[in-house]
Amino acid sequence: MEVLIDLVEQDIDIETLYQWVLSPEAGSIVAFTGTVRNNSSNKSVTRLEFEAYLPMAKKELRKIVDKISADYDIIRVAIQHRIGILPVGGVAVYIAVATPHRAEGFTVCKYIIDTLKKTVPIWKKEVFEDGEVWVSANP
Amino acid sequence: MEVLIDLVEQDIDIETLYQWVLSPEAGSIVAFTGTVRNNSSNKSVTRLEFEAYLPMAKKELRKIVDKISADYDIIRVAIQHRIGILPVGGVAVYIAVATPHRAEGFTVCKYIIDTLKKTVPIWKKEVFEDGEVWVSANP
Amino acid sequence: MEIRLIAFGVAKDIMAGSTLTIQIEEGATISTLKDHLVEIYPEFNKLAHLDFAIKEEYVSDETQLNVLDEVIIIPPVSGG
Amino acid sequence: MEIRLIAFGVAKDIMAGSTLTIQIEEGATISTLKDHLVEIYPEFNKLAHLDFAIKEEYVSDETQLNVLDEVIIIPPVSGG
Repeated sequence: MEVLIDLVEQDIDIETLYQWVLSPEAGSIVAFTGTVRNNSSNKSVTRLEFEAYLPMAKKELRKIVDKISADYDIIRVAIQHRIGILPVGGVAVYIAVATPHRAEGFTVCKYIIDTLKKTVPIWKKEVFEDGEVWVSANP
Repeated sequence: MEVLIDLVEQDIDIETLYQWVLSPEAGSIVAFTGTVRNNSSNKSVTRLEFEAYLPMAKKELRKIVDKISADYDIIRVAIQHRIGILPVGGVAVYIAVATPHRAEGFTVCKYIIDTLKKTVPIWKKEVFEDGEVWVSANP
Repeated sequence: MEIRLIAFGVAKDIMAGSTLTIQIEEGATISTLKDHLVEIYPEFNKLAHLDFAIKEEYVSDETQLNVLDEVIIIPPVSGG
Repeated sequence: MEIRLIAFGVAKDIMAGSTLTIQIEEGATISTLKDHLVEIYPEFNKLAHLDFAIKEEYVSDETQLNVLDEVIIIPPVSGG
Protein backbone atom coordinates (compact mmCIF):
# COMPACT_ATOMS: atom_id res chain seq x y z
CA MET A 1 0.00 0.00 0.00
CA GLU A 2 1.23 3.47 -0.89
CA VAL A 3 -0.16 6.40 1.04
CA LEU A 4 -0.10 10.13 0.39
CA ILE A 5 -1.40 12.37 3.18
CA ASP A 6 -1.19 16.14 3.28
CA LEU A 7 -2.77 19.32 4.58
CA VAL A 8 -2.28 22.20 2.19
CA GLU A 9 -2.73 25.94 2.17
CA GLN A 10 -3.14 26.18 -1.60
CA ASP A 11 -5.92 24.71 -3.76
CA ILE A 12 -6.09 20.92 -3.83
CA ASP A 13 -4.93 19.58 -7.20
CA ILE A 14 -7.46 16.79 -7.70
CA GLU A 15 -6.18 15.80 -11.13
CA THR A 16 -2.63 15.18 -9.85
CA LEU A 17 -3.84 13.19 -6.83
CA TYR A 18 -6.16 11.12 -9.00
CA GLN A 19 -3.31 10.30 -11.39
CA TRP A 20 -1.12 9.40 -8.43
CA VAL A 21 -3.45 6.66 -7.15
CA LEU A 22 -3.75 4.94 -10.52
CA SER A 23 -2.13 1.53 -10.67
CA PRO A 24 -2.30 -1.36 -13.15
CA GLU A 25 -3.33 -3.68 -10.29
CA ALA A 26 -6.32 -1.49 -9.40
CA GLY A 27 -9.69 -2.12 -10.98
CA SER A 28 -11.47 0.56 -8.99
CA ILE A 29 -10.86 4.12 -7.91
CA VAL A 30 -13.42 5.59 -5.53
CA ALA A 31 -12.93 9.28 -4.87
CA PHE A 32 -14.67 11.65 -2.51
CA THR A 33 -14.56 15.43 -2.88
CA GLY A 34 -15.91 17.60 -0.09
CA THR A 35 -16.77 21.07 -1.37
CA VAL A 36 -18.01 24.24 0.26
CA ARG A 37 -21.78 24.51 -0.16
CA ASN A 38 -23.45 27.88 -0.67
CA ASN A 39 -25.70 27.32 2.32
CA SER A 40 -25.71 25.73 5.76
CA SER A 41 -28.65 25.56 8.18
CA ASN A 42 -30.54 27.65 5.59
CA LYS A 43 -28.08 30.52 5.88
CA SER A 44 -26.04 31.80 2.97
CA VAL A 45 -22.35 30.91 3.39
CA THR A 46 -19.77 33.51 2.35
CA ARG A 47 -16.66 31.42 2.93
CA LEU A 48 -15.10 28.75 5.14
CA GLU A 49 -11.99 28.88 7.27
CA PHE A 50 -10.16 25.71 8.22
CA GLU A 51 -7.49 25.40 10.85
CA ALA A 52 -5.66 22.27 11.90
CA TYR A 53 -3.23 21.02 14.50
CA LEU A 54 -0.96 19.97 11.66
CA PRO A 55 1.41 17.28 12.97
CA MET A 56 -1.33 15.50 14.88
CA ALA A 57 -3.81 15.80 12.00
CA LYS A 58 -1.37 13.99 9.71
CA LYS A 59 -0.76 11.31 12.35
CA GLU A 60 -4.49 10.76 12.87
CA LEU A 61 -5.08 10.50 9.13
CA ARG A 62 -2.35 7.89 8.91
CA LYS A 63 -3.96 5.98 11.78
CA ILE A 64 -7.26 5.89 9.90
CA VAL A 65 -5.56 4.46 6.82
CA ASP A 66 -3.56 1.91 8.82
CA LYS A 67 -6.65 0.76 10.69
CA ILE A 68 -8.80 0.19 7.59
CA SER A 69 -5.93 -1.32 5.58
CA ALA A 70 -5.75 -4.15 8.11
CA ASP A 71 -9.16 -5.33 6.88
CA TYR A 72 -9.17 -4.33 3.21
CA ASP A 73 -6.79 -4.70 0.32
CA ILE A 74 -5.76 -1.15 -0.60
CA ILE A 75 -3.30 -0.43 -3.40
CA ARG A 76 -3.00 3.34 -3.06
CA VAL A 77 -4.74 6.04 -1.10
CA ALA A 78 -4.36 9.80 -1.31
CA ILE A 79 -5.86 12.20 1.22
CA GLN A 80 -5.47 15.93 0.98
CA HIS A 81 -7.22 18.45 3.21
CA ARG A 82 -7.28 22.18 2.62
CA ILE A 83 -6.57 24.64 5.42
CA GLY A 84 -7.04 28.39 5.43
CA ILE A 85 -9.77 30.38 3.71
CA LEU A 86 -12.03 28.75 1.11
CA PRO A 87 -14.71 30.34 -1.08
CA VAL A 88 -18.04 28.66 -1.92
CA GLY A 89 -17.37 25.82 -4.36
CA GLY A 90 -13.82 25.36 -3.07
CA VAL A 91 -12.51 21.86 -2.40
CA ALA A 92 -12.10 21.23 1.33
CA VAL A 93 -10.97 17.63 1.12
CA TYR A 94 -10.18 15.03 -1.53
CA ILE A 95 -9.80 11.31 -0.85
CA ALA A 96 -8.99 8.82 -3.62
CA VAL A 97 -8.74 5.08 -3.01
CA ALA A 98 -7.42 2.53 -5.50
CA THR A 99 -8.33 -1.08 -4.79
CA PRO A 100 -8.46 -4.27 -6.85
CA HIS A 101 -12.26 -4.37 -6.59
CA ARG A 102 -14.95 -1.75 -6.13
CA ALA A 103 -16.87 -2.93 -3.07
CA GLU A 104 -13.84 -2.42 -0.83
CA GLY A 105 -13.13 0.93 -2.52
CA PHE A 106 -16.50 2.36 -1.48
CA THR A 107 -16.17 0.97 2.04
CA VAL A 108 -12.64 2.30 2.53
CA CYS A 109 -13.28 5.76 1.07
CA LYS A 110 -16.46 6.22 3.14
CA TYR A 111 -14.68 4.98 6.29
CA ILE A 112 -11.85 7.46 5.80
CA ILE A 113 -14.07 10.53 5.41
CA ASP A 114 -16.48 9.45 8.17
CA THR A 115 -13.61 8.86 10.60
CA LEU A 116 -11.74 12.00 9.53
CA LYS A 117 -14.77 14.01 10.60
CA LYS A 118 -14.69 12.41 14.05
CA THR A 119 -11.02 12.17 15.00
CA VAL A 120 -8.76 14.43 12.94
CA PRO A 121 -7.94 17.76 14.63
CA ILE A 122 -9.22 20.09 11.93
CA TRP A 123 -11.75 22.81 12.64
CA LYS A 124 -14.10 24.55 10.24
CA LYS A 125 -15.55 27.99 10.73
CA GLU A 126 -18.51 28.97 8.58
CA VAL A 127 -18.64 32.65 7.77
CA PHE A 128 -22.04 34.11 6.92
CA GLU A 129 -22.94 37.64 5.91
CA ASP A 130 -24.02 38.39 9.45
CA GLY A 131 -21.64 36.36 11.58
CA GLU A 132 -19.57 33.21 11.90
CA VAL A 133 -19.65 29.90 13.73
CA TRP A 134 -17.25 27.08 14.49
CA VAL A 135 -18.97 24.01 13.06
CA SER A 136 -19.89 21.11 15.41
CA ALA A 137 -18.80 23.09 18.46
CA ASN A 138 -22.24 23.01 20.02
CA PRO A 139 -24.58 20.02 20.35
CA MET B 1 -31.42 16.78 -11.11
CA GLU B 2 -29.27 17.03 -14.21
CA VAL B 3 -28.13 13.81 -15.86
CA LEU B 4 -25.44 13.09 -18.42
CA ILE B 5 -25.34 9.54 -19.81
CA ASP B 6 -23.19 8.35 -22.67
CA LEU B 7 -21.40 5.38 -24.20
CA VAL B 8 -18.29 6.45 -26.05
CA GLU B 9 -15.80 4.96 -28.45
CA GLN B 10 -13.01 7.35 -27.51
CA ASP B 11 -11.25 7.70 -24.13
CA ILE B 12 -13.44 8.89 -21.27
CA ASP B 13 -12.57 12.47 -20.31
CA ILE B 14 -12.82 12.21 -16.53
CA GLU B 15 -11.76 15.79 -15.87
CA THR B 16 -14.53 17.25 -18.05
CA LEU B 17 -17.19 14.99 -16.50
CA TYR B 18 -16.00 15.83 -13.00
CA GLN B 19 -16.20 19.55 -13.75
CA TRP B 20 -19.66 19.06 -15.20
CA VAL B 21 -21.14 17.61 -12.00
CA LEU B 22 -19.85 20.44 -9.79
CA SER B 23 -22.56 22.67 -8.39
CA PRO B 24 -22.62 25.31 -5.63
CA GLU B 25 -25.44 23.39 -3.91
CA ALA B 26 -23.38 20.20 -3.73
CA GLY B 27 -21.23 19.47 -0.71
CA SER B 28 -20.12 16.07 -1.91
CA ILE B 29 -18.92 14.49 -5.12
CA VAL B 30 -18.46 10.73 -5.04
CA ALA B 31 -16.86 9.33 -8.17
CA PHE B 32 -16.19 5.78 -9.26
CA THR B 33 -13.69 4.87 -11.97
CA GLY B 34 -13.59 1.32 -13.27
CA THR B 35 -10.26 0.56 -14.90
CA VAL B 36 -8.82 -2.42 -16.74
CA ARG B 37 -6.73 -4.50 -14.36
CA ASN B 38 -3.62 -6.28 -15.57
CA ASN B 39 -4.90 -9.62 -14.32
CA SER B 40 -8.12 -11.56 -13.94
CA SER B 41 -8.51 -15.04 -12.45
CA ASN B 42 -4.71 -15.02 -12.12
CA LYS B 43 -4.22 -14.68 -15.86
CA SER B 44 -2.42 -11.77 -17.46
CA VAL B 45 -4.88 -9.54 -19.35
CA THR B 46 -3.73 -8.08 -22.67
CA ARG B 47 -6.76 -5.90 -23.36
CA LEU B 48 -10.54 -5.66 -22.97
CA GLU B 49 -13.23 -5.34 -25.60
CA PHE B 50 -16.60 -3.86 -24.76
CA GLU B 51 -19.69 -4.03 -26.88
CA ALA B 52 -23.11 -2.63 -26.08
CA TYR B 53 -26.64 -2.61 -27.37
CA LEU B 54 -26.44 1.15 -27.47
CA PRO B 55 -29.99 2.55 -27.41
CA MET B 56 -31.12 0.08 -24.75
CA ALA B 57 -27.96 0.58 -22.69
CA LYS B 58 -28.65 4.31 -22.47
CA LYS B 59 -32.29 3.68 -21.55
CA GLU B 60 -31.32 1.21 -18.82
CA LEU B 61 -28.76 3.64 -17.40
CA ARG B 62 -31.42 6.33 -17.28
CA LYS B 63 -33.78 3.90 -15.49
CA ILE B 64 -31.13 3.28 -12.83
CA VAL B 65 -30.74 7.01 -12.23
CA ASP B 66 -34.49 7.64 -12.17
CA LYS B 67 -35.04 4.80 -9.72
CA ILE B 68 -32.43 5.90 -7.20
CA SER B 69 -33.30 9.60 -7.54
CA ALA B 70 -36.78 8.82 -6.21
CA ASP B 71 -35.19 8.02 -2.84
CA TYR B 72 -32.16 10.32 -2.71
CA ASP B 73 -31.54 13.99 -3.35
CA ILE B 74 -29.20 14.09 -6.35
CA ILE B 75 -28.01 17.36 -7.87
CA ARG B 76 -26.05 16.06 -10.84
CA VAL B 77 -24.94 12.68 -12.07
CA ALA B 78 -22.65 11.83 -14.99
CA ILE B 79 -22.19 8.29 -16.29
CA GLN B 80 -19.92 7.46 -19.18
CA HIS B 81 -19.07 3.95 -20.34
CA ARG B 82 -16.38 3.13 -22.86
CA ILE B 83 -17.02 0.70 -25.71
CA GLY B 84 -14.51 -0.83 -28.11
CA ILE B 85 -10.97 -1.92 -27.35
CA LEU B 86 -9.27 -0.88 -24.09
CA PRO B 87 -5.68 -1.46 -22.97
CA VAL B 88 -4.67 -2.33 -19.39
CA GLY B 89 -5.11 0.77 -17.24
CA GLY B 90 -7.81 2.16 -19.54
CA VAL B 91 -10.97 3.63 -18.03
CA ALA B 92 -13.99 1.40 -18.71
CA VAL B 93 -16.55 3.45 -16.81
CA TYR B 94 -16.75 6.69 -14.86
CA ILE B 95 -19.63 7.68 -12.59
CA ALA B 96 -19.71 10.99 -10.71
CA VAL B 97 -22.50 11.93 -8.33
CA ALA B 98 -22.99 15.39 -6.79
CA THR B 99 -25.28 15.52 -3.76
CA PRO B 100 -25.83 17.99 -0.93
CA HIS B 101 -24.38 15.51 1.60
CA ARG B 102 -21.89 12.68 1.37
CA ALA B 103 -23.79 9.68 2.77
CA GLU B 104 -26.29 9.74 -0.09
CA GLY B 105 -23.44 10.29 -2.58
CA PHE B 106 -21.75 7.01 -1.62
CA THR B 107 -25.07 5.13 -1.64
CA VAL B 108 -26.13 6.50 -5.03
CA CYS B 109 -22.76 6.01 -6.74
CA LYS B 110 -22.46 2.44 -5.47
CA TYR B 111 -26.06 1.66 -6.45
CA ILE B 112 -25.46 2.90 -10.00
CA ILE B 113 -22.34 0.82 -10.64
CA ASP B 114 -23.76 -2.28 -8.91
CA THR B 115 -26.98 -2.09 -10.93
CA LEU B 116 -25.17 -1.21 -14.17
CA LYS B 117 -23.30 -4.49 -13.85
CA LYS B 118 -26.59 -6.41 -13.56
CA THR B 119 -28.97 -4.77 -16.01
CA VAL B 120 -27.24 -2.67 -18.65
CA PRO B 121 -26.65 -4.50 -21.95
CA ILE B 122 -22.89 -4.10 -22.17
CA TRP B 123 -20.56 -7.06 -22.61
CA LYS B 124 -16.89 -7.32 -21.77
CA LYS B 125 -14.46 -9.70 -23.41
CA GLU B 126 -11.13 -10.29 -21.66
CA VAL B 127 -8.30 -11.00 -24.02
CA PHE B 128 -5.34 -12.96 -22.63
CA GLU B 129 -2.14 -13.93 -24.36
CA ASP B 130 -3.51 -17.42 -24.98
CA GLY B 131 -7.19 -16.79 -25.57
CA GLU B 132 -10.23 -14.74 -24.75
CA VAL B 133 -13.42 -14.99 -22.72
CA TRP B 134 -16.74 -13.15 -22.46
CA VAL B 135 -16.90 -12.16 -18.81
CA SER B 136 -19.80 -13.44 -16.65
CA ALA B 137 -21.06 -15.63 -19.48
CA ASN B 138 -20.60 -18.82 -17.51
CA PRO B 139 -21.64 -19.46 -13.90
CA MET C 1 -44.03 -16.67 -38.62
CA GLU C 2 -40.56 -15.20 -39.05
CA ILE C 3 -38.70 -13.61 -36.15
CA ARG C 4 -35.46 -11.72 -36.51
CA LEU C 5 -32.88 -12.29 -33.80
CA ILE C 6 -29.95 -10.03 -32.95
CA ALA C 7 -27.20 -11.40 -30.74
CA PHE C 8 -24.55 -9.72 -28.57
CA GLY C 9 -21.55 -10.89 -26.60
CA VAL C 10 -21.09 -14.61 -26.19
CA ALA C 11 -24.45 -15.22 -27.95
CA LYS C 12 -22.90 -13.92 -31.14
CA ASP C 13 -20.08 -16.43 -30.80
CA ILE C 14 -22.47 -19.30 -30.04
CA MET C 15 -24.58 -18.49 -33.11
CA ALA C 16 -21.47 -17.73 -35.16
CA GLY C 17 -23.10 -14.48 -36.23
CA SER C 18 -24.97 -11.50 -34.89
CA THR C 19 -28.28 -11.93 -36.72
CA LEU C 20 -30.53 -14.88 -37.45
CA THR C 21 -34.03 -15.17 -38.84
CA ILE C 22 -35.97 -18.17 -37.56
CA GLN C 23 -39.38 -19.69 -38.20
CA ILE C 24 -41.59 -20.04 -35.16
CA GLU C 25 -45.27 -20.91 -34.67
CA GLU C 26 -47.82 -18.11 -34.41
CA GLY C 27 -48.47 -17.06 -30.81
CA ALA C 28 -45.13 -18.39 -29.59
CA THR C 29 -43.65 -16.82 -26.44
CA ILE C 30 -40.11 -15.88 -25.46
CA SER C 31 -40.04 -19.17 -23.57
CA THR C 32 -40.75 -21.11 -26.79
CA LEU C 33 -38.08 -19.11 -28.57
CA LYS C 34 -35.58 -19.92 -25.86
CA ASP C 35 -36.34 -23.65 -26.22
CA HIS C 36 -35.81 -23.41 -29.98
CA LEU C 37 -32.50 -21.62 -29.52
CA VAL C 38 -31.20 -24.15 -27.02
CA GLU C 39 -32.19 -26.95 -29.40
CA ILE C 40 -30.28 -25.38 -32.29
CA TYR C 41 -27.35 -24.18 -30.14
CA PRO C 42 -26.94 -26.37 -27.01
CA GLU C 43 -24.14 -24.03 -25.89
CA PHE C 44 -26.81 -21.60 -24.66
CA ASN C 45 -27.55 -24.09 -21.88
CA LYS C 46 -24.12 -23.38 -20.41
CA LEU C 47 -24.87 -19.71 -19.77
CA ALA C 48 -25.74 -18.55 -16.25
CA HIS C 49 -28.96 -17.15 -17.73
CA LEU C 50 -30.31 -15.82 -20.99
CA ASP C 51 -32.51 -12.73 -21.35
CA PHE C 52 -34.32 -11.11 -24.24
CA ALA C 53 -35.38 -7.63 -25.23
CA ILE C 54 -37.91 -6.26 -27.70
CA LYS C 55 -38.09 -2.57 -28.62
CA GLU C 56 -35.19 -1.81 -26.25
CA GLU C 57 -36.94 -3.22 -23.18
CA TYR C 58 -36.39 -6.48 -21.33
CA VAL C 59 -39.24 -8.95 -21.90
CA SER C 60 -40.36 -11.86 -19.72
CA ASP C 61 -40.64 -15.54 -20.65
CA GLU C 62 -44.41 -15.13 -21.08
CA THR C 63 -44.18 -12.31 -23.60
CA GLN C 64 -45.88 -13.27 -26.87
CA LEU C 65 -43.94 -12.78 -30.06
CA ASN C 66 -45.40 -10.94 -33.01
CA VAL C 67 -44.44 -11.18 -36.62
CA LEU C 68 -41.80 -8.56 -37.51
CA ASP C 69 -40.55 -8.51 -33.93
CA GLU C 70 -36.82 -7.98 -33.66
CA VAL C 71 -35.69 -9.92 -30.61
CA ILE C 72 -32.41 -9.05 -28.94
CA ILE C 73 -30.59 -11.94 -27.29
CA ILE C 74 -29.00 -10.73 -24.07
CA PRO C 75 -26.48 -13.09 -22.49
CA PRO C 76 -25.23 -12.22 -18.96
CA VAL C 77 -24.13 -8.59 -19.07
CA SER C 78 -20.67 -7.57 -17.86
CA GLY C 79 -20.28 -3.82 -18.17
CA GLY C 80 -18.30 -1.66 -15.76
CA MET D 1 3.37 23.00 38.53
CA GLU D 2 3.01 24.95 35.31
CA ILE D 3 1.22 23.51 32.31
CA ARG D 4 1.19 25.15 28.92
CA LEU D 5 -2.10 24.99 27.02
CA ILE D 6 -2.58 25.43 23.29
CA ALA D 7 -6.08 25.99 21.98
CA PHE D 8 -7.67 25.51 18.53
CA GLY D 9 -11.00 26.36 16.96
CA VAL D 10 -13.73 27.57 19.26
CA ALA D 11 -11.48 26.95 22.30
CA LYS D 12 -9.25 29.76 21.06
CA ASP D 13 -12.26 32.09 20.96
CA ILE D 14 -13.43 31.01 24.42
CA MET D 15 -9.98 31.62 25.91
CA ALA D 16 -9.53 34.76 23.80
CA GLY D 17 -6.11 33.46 22.80
CA SER D 18 -4.38 30.37 21.54
CA THR D 19 -1.98 29.78 24.43
CA LEU D 20 -2.29 29.89 28.20
CA THR D 21 0.00 28.83 31.01
CA ILE D 22 -1.81 27.70 34.15
CA GLN D 23 -0.81 26.57 37.60
CA ILE D 24 -2.04 23.13 38.57
CA GLU D 25 -1.29 20.81 41.51
CA GLU D 26 1.38 18.10 41.11
CA GLY D 27 -0.07 14.79 39.93
CA ALA D 28 -3.16 16.42 38.47
CA THR D 29 -4.94 14.59 35.65
CA ILE D 30 -6.59 15.75 32.43
CA SER D 31 -9.86 15.52 34.33
CA THR D 32 -8.60 18.04 36.92
CA LEU D 33 -7.38 20.30 34.15
CA LYS D 34 -10.78 20.17 32.48
CA ASP D 35 -12.47 21.19 35.75
CA HIS D 36 -10.06 24.12 36.06
CA LEU D 37 -10.75 25.24 32.53
CA VAL D 38 -14.52 25.08 32.94
CA GLU D 39 -14.19 27.09 36.13
CA ILE D 40 -12.20 29.83 34.42
CA TYR D 41 -14.17 29.68 31.14
CA PRO D 42 -17.73 28.43 31.77
CA GLU D 43 -18.33 28.58 28.00
CA PHE D 44 -16.46 25.25 27.70
CA ASN D 45 -19.49 23.63 29.33
CA LYS D 46 -21.55 24.44 26.26
CA LEU D 47 -19.41 22.31 23.95
CA ALA D 48 -20.65 18.89 22.88
CA HIS D 49 -17.40 17.50 24.32
CA LEU D 50 -13.84 18.54 24.97
CA ASP D 51 -10.74 16.45 24.26
CA PHE D 52 -7.06 16.86 24.93
CA ALA D 53 -3.81 15.75 23.34
CA ILE D 54 -0.24 15.53 24.57
CA LYS D 55 2.66 14.86 22.23
CA GLU D 56 0.30 14.70 19.24
CA GLU D 57 -1.82 11.90 20.72
CA TYR D 58 -5.25 11.97 22.30
CA VAL D 59 -5.12 11.44 26.06
CA SER D 60 -7.82 10.15 28.41
CA ASP D 61 -9.34 11.86 31.45
CA GLU D 62 -7.15 9.71 33.71
CA THR D 63 -3.85 10.73 32.10
CA GLN D 64 -1.52 12.34 34.64
CA LEU D 65 0.02 15.65 33.75
CA ASN D 66 3.73 16.25 34.03
CA VAL D 67 5.57 19.50 34.40
CA LEU D 68 6.56 20.91 31.00
CA ASP D 69 3.67 19.11 29.32
CA GLU D 70 2.17 21.03 26.47
CA VAL D 71 -1.52 20.19 26.44
CA ILE D 72 -3.55 20.73 23.27
CA ILE D 73 -7.20 21.62 23.80
CA ILE D 74 -9.29 19.89 21.16
CA PRO D 75 -12.87 21.09 20.85
CA PRO D 76 -15.22 19.04 18.60
CA VAL D 77 -13.45 18.60 15.27
CA SER D 78 -15.15 19.51 12.01
CA GLY D 79 -12.83 18.75 9.13
CA GLY D 80 -13.95 17.51 5.73
